[in-house]
Amino acid sequence: MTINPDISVLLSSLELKNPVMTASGTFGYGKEFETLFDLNRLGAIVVKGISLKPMKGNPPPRIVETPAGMLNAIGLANIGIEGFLKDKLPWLNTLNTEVIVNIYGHSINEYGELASAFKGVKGVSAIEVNISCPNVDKGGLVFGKDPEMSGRVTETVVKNTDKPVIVKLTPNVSDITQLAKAVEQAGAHALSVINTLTGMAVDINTRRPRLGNISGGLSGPAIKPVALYMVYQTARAVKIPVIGIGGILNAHDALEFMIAGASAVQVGTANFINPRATIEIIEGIGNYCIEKGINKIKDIVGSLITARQG
Amino acid sequence: MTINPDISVLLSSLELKNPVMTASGTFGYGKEFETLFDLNRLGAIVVKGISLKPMKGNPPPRIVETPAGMLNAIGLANIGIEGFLKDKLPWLNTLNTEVIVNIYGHSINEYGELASAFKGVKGVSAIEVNISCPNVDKGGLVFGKDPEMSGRVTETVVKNTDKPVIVKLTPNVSDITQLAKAVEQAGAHALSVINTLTGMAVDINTRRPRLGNISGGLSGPAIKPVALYMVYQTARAVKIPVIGIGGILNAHDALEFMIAGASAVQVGTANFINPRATIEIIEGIGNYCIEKGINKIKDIVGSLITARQG
Amino acid sequence: MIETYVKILSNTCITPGIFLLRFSSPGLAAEAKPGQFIMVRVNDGIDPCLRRPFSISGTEEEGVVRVLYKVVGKGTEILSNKRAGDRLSVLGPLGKGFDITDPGQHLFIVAGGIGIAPMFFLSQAVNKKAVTFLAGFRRSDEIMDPASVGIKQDISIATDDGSMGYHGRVTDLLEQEIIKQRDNAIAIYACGPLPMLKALSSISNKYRIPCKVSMETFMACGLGACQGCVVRSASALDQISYYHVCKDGPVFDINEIDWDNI
Amino acid sequence: MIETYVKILSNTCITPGIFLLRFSSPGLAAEAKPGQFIMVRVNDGIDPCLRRPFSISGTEEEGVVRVLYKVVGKGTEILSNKRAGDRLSVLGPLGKGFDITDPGQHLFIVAGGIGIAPMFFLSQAVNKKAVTFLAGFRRSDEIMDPASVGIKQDISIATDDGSMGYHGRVTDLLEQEIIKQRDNAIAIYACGPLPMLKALSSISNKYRIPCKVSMETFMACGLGACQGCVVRSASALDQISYYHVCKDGPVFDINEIDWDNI
Ligand SMILES: Cc1cc2nc3c(=O)[nH]c(=O)nc-3n(C[C@H](O)[C@H](O)[C@H](O)COP(=O)(O)OP(=O)(O)OC[C@H]3O[C@@H](n4cnc5c(N)ncnc54)[C@H](O)[C@@H]3O)c2cc1C
Ligand SMILES: Cc1cc2nc3c(=O)[nH]c(=O)nc-3n(C[C@H](O)[C@H](O)[C@H](O)COP(=O)(O)OP(=O)(O)OC[C@H]3O[C@@H](n4cnc5c(N)ncnc54)[C@H](O)[C@@H]3O)c2cc1C
Ligand SMILES: Cc1cc2nc3c(=O)[nH]c(=O)nc-3n(C[C@H](O)[C@H](O)[C@H](O)COP(=O)(O)O)c2cc1C
Ligand SMILES: Cc1cc2nc3c(=O)[nH]c(=O)nc-3n(C[C@H](O)[C@H](O)[C@H](O)COP(=O)(O)O)c2cc1C
Ligand code: FES
Ligand code: FES
Repeated sequence: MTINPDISVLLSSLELKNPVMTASGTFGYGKEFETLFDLNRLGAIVVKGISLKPMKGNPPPRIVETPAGMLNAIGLANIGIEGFLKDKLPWLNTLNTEVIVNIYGHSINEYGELASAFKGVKGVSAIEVNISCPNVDKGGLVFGKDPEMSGRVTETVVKNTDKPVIVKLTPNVSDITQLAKAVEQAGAHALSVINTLTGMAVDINTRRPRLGNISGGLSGPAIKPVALYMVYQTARAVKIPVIGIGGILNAHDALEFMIAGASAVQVGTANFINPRATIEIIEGIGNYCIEKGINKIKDIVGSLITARQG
Repeated sequence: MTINPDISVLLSSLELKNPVMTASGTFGYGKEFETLFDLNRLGAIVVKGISLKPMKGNPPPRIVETPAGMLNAIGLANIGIEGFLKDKLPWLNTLNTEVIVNIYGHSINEYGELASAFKGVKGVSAIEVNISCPNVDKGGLVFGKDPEMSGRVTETVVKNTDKPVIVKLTPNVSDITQLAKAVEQAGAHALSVINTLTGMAVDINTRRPRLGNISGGLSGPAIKPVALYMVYQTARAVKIPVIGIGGILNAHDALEFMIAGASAVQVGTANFINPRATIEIIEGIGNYCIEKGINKIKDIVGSLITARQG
Repeated sequence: MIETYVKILSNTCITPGIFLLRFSSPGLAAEAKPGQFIMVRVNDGIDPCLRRPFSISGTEEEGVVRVLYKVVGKGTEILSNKRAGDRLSVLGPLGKGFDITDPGQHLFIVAGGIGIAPMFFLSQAVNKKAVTFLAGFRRSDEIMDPASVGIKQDISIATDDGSMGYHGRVTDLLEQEIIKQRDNAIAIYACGPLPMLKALSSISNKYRIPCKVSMETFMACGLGACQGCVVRSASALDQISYYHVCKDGPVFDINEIDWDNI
Repeated sequence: MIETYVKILSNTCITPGIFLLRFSSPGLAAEAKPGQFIMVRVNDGIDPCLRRPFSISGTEEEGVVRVLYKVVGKGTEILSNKRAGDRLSVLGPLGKGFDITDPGQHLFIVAGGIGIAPMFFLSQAVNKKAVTFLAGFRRSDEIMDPASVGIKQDISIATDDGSMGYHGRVTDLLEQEIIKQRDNAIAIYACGPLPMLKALSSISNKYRIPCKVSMETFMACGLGACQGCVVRSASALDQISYYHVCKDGPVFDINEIDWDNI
C-alpha cells in the first residue's frame, strides 16, 4: 500500500504540488475565499480574466441556473491589469501557491501587451490565454474558433513573455484537435480544455432572454461529459500537457479527467456550490492513490484502457 | 380569455395537430408506448433512425447516466427499411397521427435510396434526415459537420422523395447557421435542431470508458441551454421552420424553444423519465395559451423580445 | 465568514407559503448583522446546484439563527420539506448590513412582503424607541406577525386589498407617517419588491430623507468572486457602472442605485 | 403494463444496506410474473434523471407489491430514504419472466446476493414440492432470510467466508446437490452476479441441465424503445447480435447468451 503518494504534477516547466487549480472567473482573485480554507493547499490559483483596461461587463442579469449547471454572461468584468498589479497581486504573493494569470485581449496586439506587462513580474507563475470567452461582442471568440488566429495569438503571447503559456480553448467548435494542434505548433506550453459552451435560457412569462446578454456560457456538472471527451481527444492530438476543465465537482470527476488524459484539472462552478470543493478533491485524489496503490499521480494521466474487453 | 386555443402548427406543407413530437430513437416505433397513453394525441411520431440494411449497433454498455442527462452510443441499431415497412408501418398506420421517418445512410447514394424507398408510401408524412449521429464510425457525422456535404445529402433526398424533408443538424460544430443555410438552400423544408452533443464518461475503477463505443451522444435536460441557443440562432438564419429538440422535459421547456424560434418541438430523453411527458407538454402548452390569452400557438413562435428593457 | 453544516432546530410554516427556519450556529449568530445574508445549499445533489441567498431574519440566545423564507421555486420548495434534525450547509454572514450605529432620530422600517425577513432582525437590533415599522402585504392572509417569529414589535400594516390595516400601498402609508414626523430627523430603512423600492426612491428625494434599501439579484457565489450579482449604479454622465449586491450591498443608499435602468 | 404513482406502505431495512419496499398497486400485482421488473422513478427532479430497474420480489393479497433492493448508489440511496406515505412513480410489469408452467421435475433456484430478489417471487409462485433453493452470500451478515420478506421457504445458504452454511460458492454447493438429484429431470433458474452466471453456464453444459437466468444491464426505457440494454447473444459463426434485456429478457436460456463476450 502506498502511504504517501506523490500527487505533484508538471505542466511544462511549472511544477504544481497537486493537480488541482481554481478556474478563472470562479474564484475571484483568491482573497474572496481566504477565510474558508487554507489557500496554500491549492495546486494553483487562476485569477479572473484580466484585460488591459478595466471592463465593466454585461448588463444584468448575468447568471441563471440551468439543469445541473449555470449560464453566465459576466462579460469579463475585471479591474484591468493596473488594478490587478497594484491591488491584487501583492496579497496573492503572500500565499505559498502558484498564481496563474488569465488574460483577455481585444486584438492580437492587446494580447501581446498583456503578456509583456507580466514579463518579469514576480509571483506570476504562468499566463493562461483566454481566446474562448463567449460573452464578449468582439475579440475573444473570433480568435478562439479559428485555428490560424488562435495560433497567431499564441505566438504573440509566447514571444512577449518569460513564463509558461497555457492557452484556453473553446468547446464551441467542430474539431477541437485542430485548434489544439495549431496552438501547440505556435509554441503553447499547455492547454486548458474547456471554456464554457454557449447557451441561453428564456423567461416564458416576459418572453425575454434570462440573461442581459441574451446568450451566455454554460458551466457545471451538465457539461462534464462534453468536456471529458474534448480532453480525451485533445490529449491524444498533442504532446503538451492538457488541463481538464468542465463540471468537476469532486475527486471522482477529477480522476475521470486525468485518466482521460488531463495532467491537471481546474475547478470552476463547484466553488460556488461547495467552496471547499478544491480541498476535498485534493484529498480525494490522494486517497484514491492510496487505495489503488498508485505511487505517483502522474502515472494515471492518460491511462484510459480503450481496448475491447473479453 | 382564450377558451380553445389553436395549438396546431404548420411545418412547410405538413400540418400537425399540436407542436409536440417524439424524438427519433427515444420512442422506438411507437408501439412500445401503446398502453401508456393515447398515441393519437401526439403531434407526430418520429421513429427510430432507419437504414437500408438492419444494423446491429454498438457493443454494450450503450448508455450511461450523467448529471441531468445521459450518454448513448446505440450505434443506430435498427431493423432496416424492409423490416420497418413490413413489421412496423402497418401498425403505425392504424394510428391517427403523423408518422415521420428518420433515415440514416452510409453514403449520399444510400440516403437517396432510402428516400426513394418511401416514395408514395402511405402513412409516412415526412422524412427526417439524420446527418448528425455521433455514434457511428463512418458516414453520418462526416456529412453532418460539413455544410457542402450536408447540402448534397439534402438535395439527393429532396430529389428522391414526394414528402416534406426535415434535416436534423448536429450541434457539434463551430457555427450551426452555416449548416442550416446550406441545407435550406439545398431544398430542405424544415430543420431539426439539435441532435446529441458528443461526450464520454470514465469508470475510475476499471479505467475504461463507460460506453463500449468510448464516446456517445449527450441528451437530456443538461443540454437544454445549448439546444435553445442553437434553435434561436438557426431560426434567425433561415426562413424554413425549425423544430426544437434538446432536454425538453415539460411544457415550460417546450415554450422556451417556441419563443426562441421553434415552430414545433421533439421530446427525447424525457420519454424515459416520464413516458407521459409528451401528453403533459401538449396539455401544458394549451393551458399556457389560455392563461396568457393566446389564440394561436403560432403567434408565439420566435416572439422573443431581445430589445434592452427600461 | 464561515461555511459550515448546521442542524435544523425547526422549520415551520407560519403563514401559507412562508416558513421560519431555525438552526444552531454560534459562529454565525455572533457575527451576523441585520441586512446580512447567508448562502444555503438546499441539498447535497445538483438539483438545484447553486446555493440560495437568504437574509438573516434574527438571532436567538445560544447561537440560534433564524431565516424567514417564502416558497417560490424548486430550492425553497426543497428547503420547506426539511425537518428538525436535518443537516444544511450554510455560508455566511455575507455582505454589508444596515448601519445601526445612528440611523437618525426617528427610524422608519419599511417592508414589503417577504422583504420583512431582514427587517425583523433590524428591529431586534436597533433596540430603540423612535421606530415606526410599516409592512405592506397583498392580502391579510399573507401577513407575517412579529410574534410568530418571536419578536416583540408593533407593526403598522398596509394591505393592497384593504383586508387589514391601511388600504393601499405601504409607501403611501409611509408618506402619511412621514408628514406626521415632519419635525424630526428621519431615516428610512427598507426591503421589499422593486416597485416599492422605486416608490421609496421618489419619496426619499421628495422629502430629502436618507434611505437605505436592501437589494436582491441572482447570485452564484455570494462572495464577490463571480461578478454575477450586479445592479447598475446611479453614476454621473450616463457612464455605466455596476455594484455587486453580494459584496457592495445588499444594503445600499437609495441614491446609489440607477432605478431607471434596473 | 402501466405507469402509475403508488403510495409506499413500508420501506424498511432488513439487513444492512438491503431494504424491503412495499407499495400498493392492484394493477401491477395482478399482472406481475416472477422475473419481471419495474422501472422506478426515485424522485421528481432530475438528479438522478433516469428510472431504476428493480425486480418484483413478491406480491401480497390486496394488490401489494414487494421490491427488495440493495443500496449501491445515488438512486437506491434516495429510495432508501423514502417513508411510508411517500409517492413513487412506477412503470411495469416489464420484460419476460420465468416460465413457471413446467420448470422440470426438480427445480433448483439459485441466487447470489441481491439476485435473490426475484427468486423469492419465483419460489412463492412455483408453489411446488420438488424445489431446492440455494442462495450464496459473501458473509453471514448479508443473508436475506425469506421470513424477513414474508416468505415461507427453506433455503440452503452458502457463504464465501464460511460464516454460515456451506463454505464456498453457491455454484459449488449447487454442483453437490445436482449430483444427489442425478436421477431426476432437473432445471435451474438463477439470478445473481456475472461470475455466478458464468459458472452456471459451465455447470449447465457439463451436466446438460436446462438453465434460465435473469440478466442485468443498464436501462434507459425498460420498454424496448431505446436499444440501450443489450447483451451479446450466443450466435453461430462469430456473427455479432444482441438481445434487449428489457424486452427479450431479463430471463434468458443460459445458452442464448455469449458468456465469453459479455
Ligand atoms: C441578498 C438576498 C437576500 C434574500 N433574502 C431572502 C429572505 O430572507 N427570504 C426569502 O424568502 N427570500 C430571500 N431572497 C430571495 C431568495 O433567494 C429566492 O427566493 C430564492 O433563491 C428562490 O429560490 P428557488 O429555487 O425557490 O426559486 P427558483 O426556482 O430559482 O426561482 C423562482 C422565482 O424566483 C425568482 N428568484 C430566484 N432567485 C432569485 C434571487 N436571488 N433574487 C430575486 N429573484 C429570484 C426567479 O426569477 C423565479 O421567478 C433573498 C435574495 C437575496 C439576493
Ligand atoms: C432487470 C433488472 C432488475 C433488477 N432488480 C434489482 C433488484 O430487485 N434489487 C436490486 O437491488 N437491484 C436490482 N437491479 C439493479 C438495480 O437496478 C441497480 O442497482 C440500480 O439501478 C442502481 O442505481 P443507483 O442509482 O443506486 O446506482 P448508480 O449510482 O447508478 O450506480 C452504482 C453502481 O451500480 C451499478 N449499476 C447501476 N445500475 C445498474 C444496472 N441497471 N445494472 C447493473 N449495474 C448497475 C453501476 O455500474 C455502479 O457501479 C436490477 C437491474 C435490472 C436491469
Ligand atoms: C462566472 C464565471 C466566470 C468565468 N470567467 C472566466 C474568465 O474570466 N476567463 C476564463 O478563461 N474563463 C472564465 N470562466 C470559465 C471557467 O474558467 C471554466 O472554464 C468553465 O466554467 C468550465 O468549468 P466548470 O464547469 O468547472 O465551471 C468563467 C466561468 C464562470 C462560471
Ligand atoms: C437512446 C437514444 C437514441 C437516439 N437515436 C437517434 C436516432 O436514431 N436518430 C436521430 O436522428 N436521433 C437519435 N437520437 C437523438 C434524439 O432524437 C434527440 O435529438 C436527442 O436525444 C436530444 O433530445 P433530448 O435531449 O430530448 O433527448 C437518439 C437519442 C437517444 C437518447
Ligand atoms: S454573487 Fe458572485 S459576485 Fe456577487
Ligand atoms: S432499456 Fe430501452 S430498450 Fe431496453
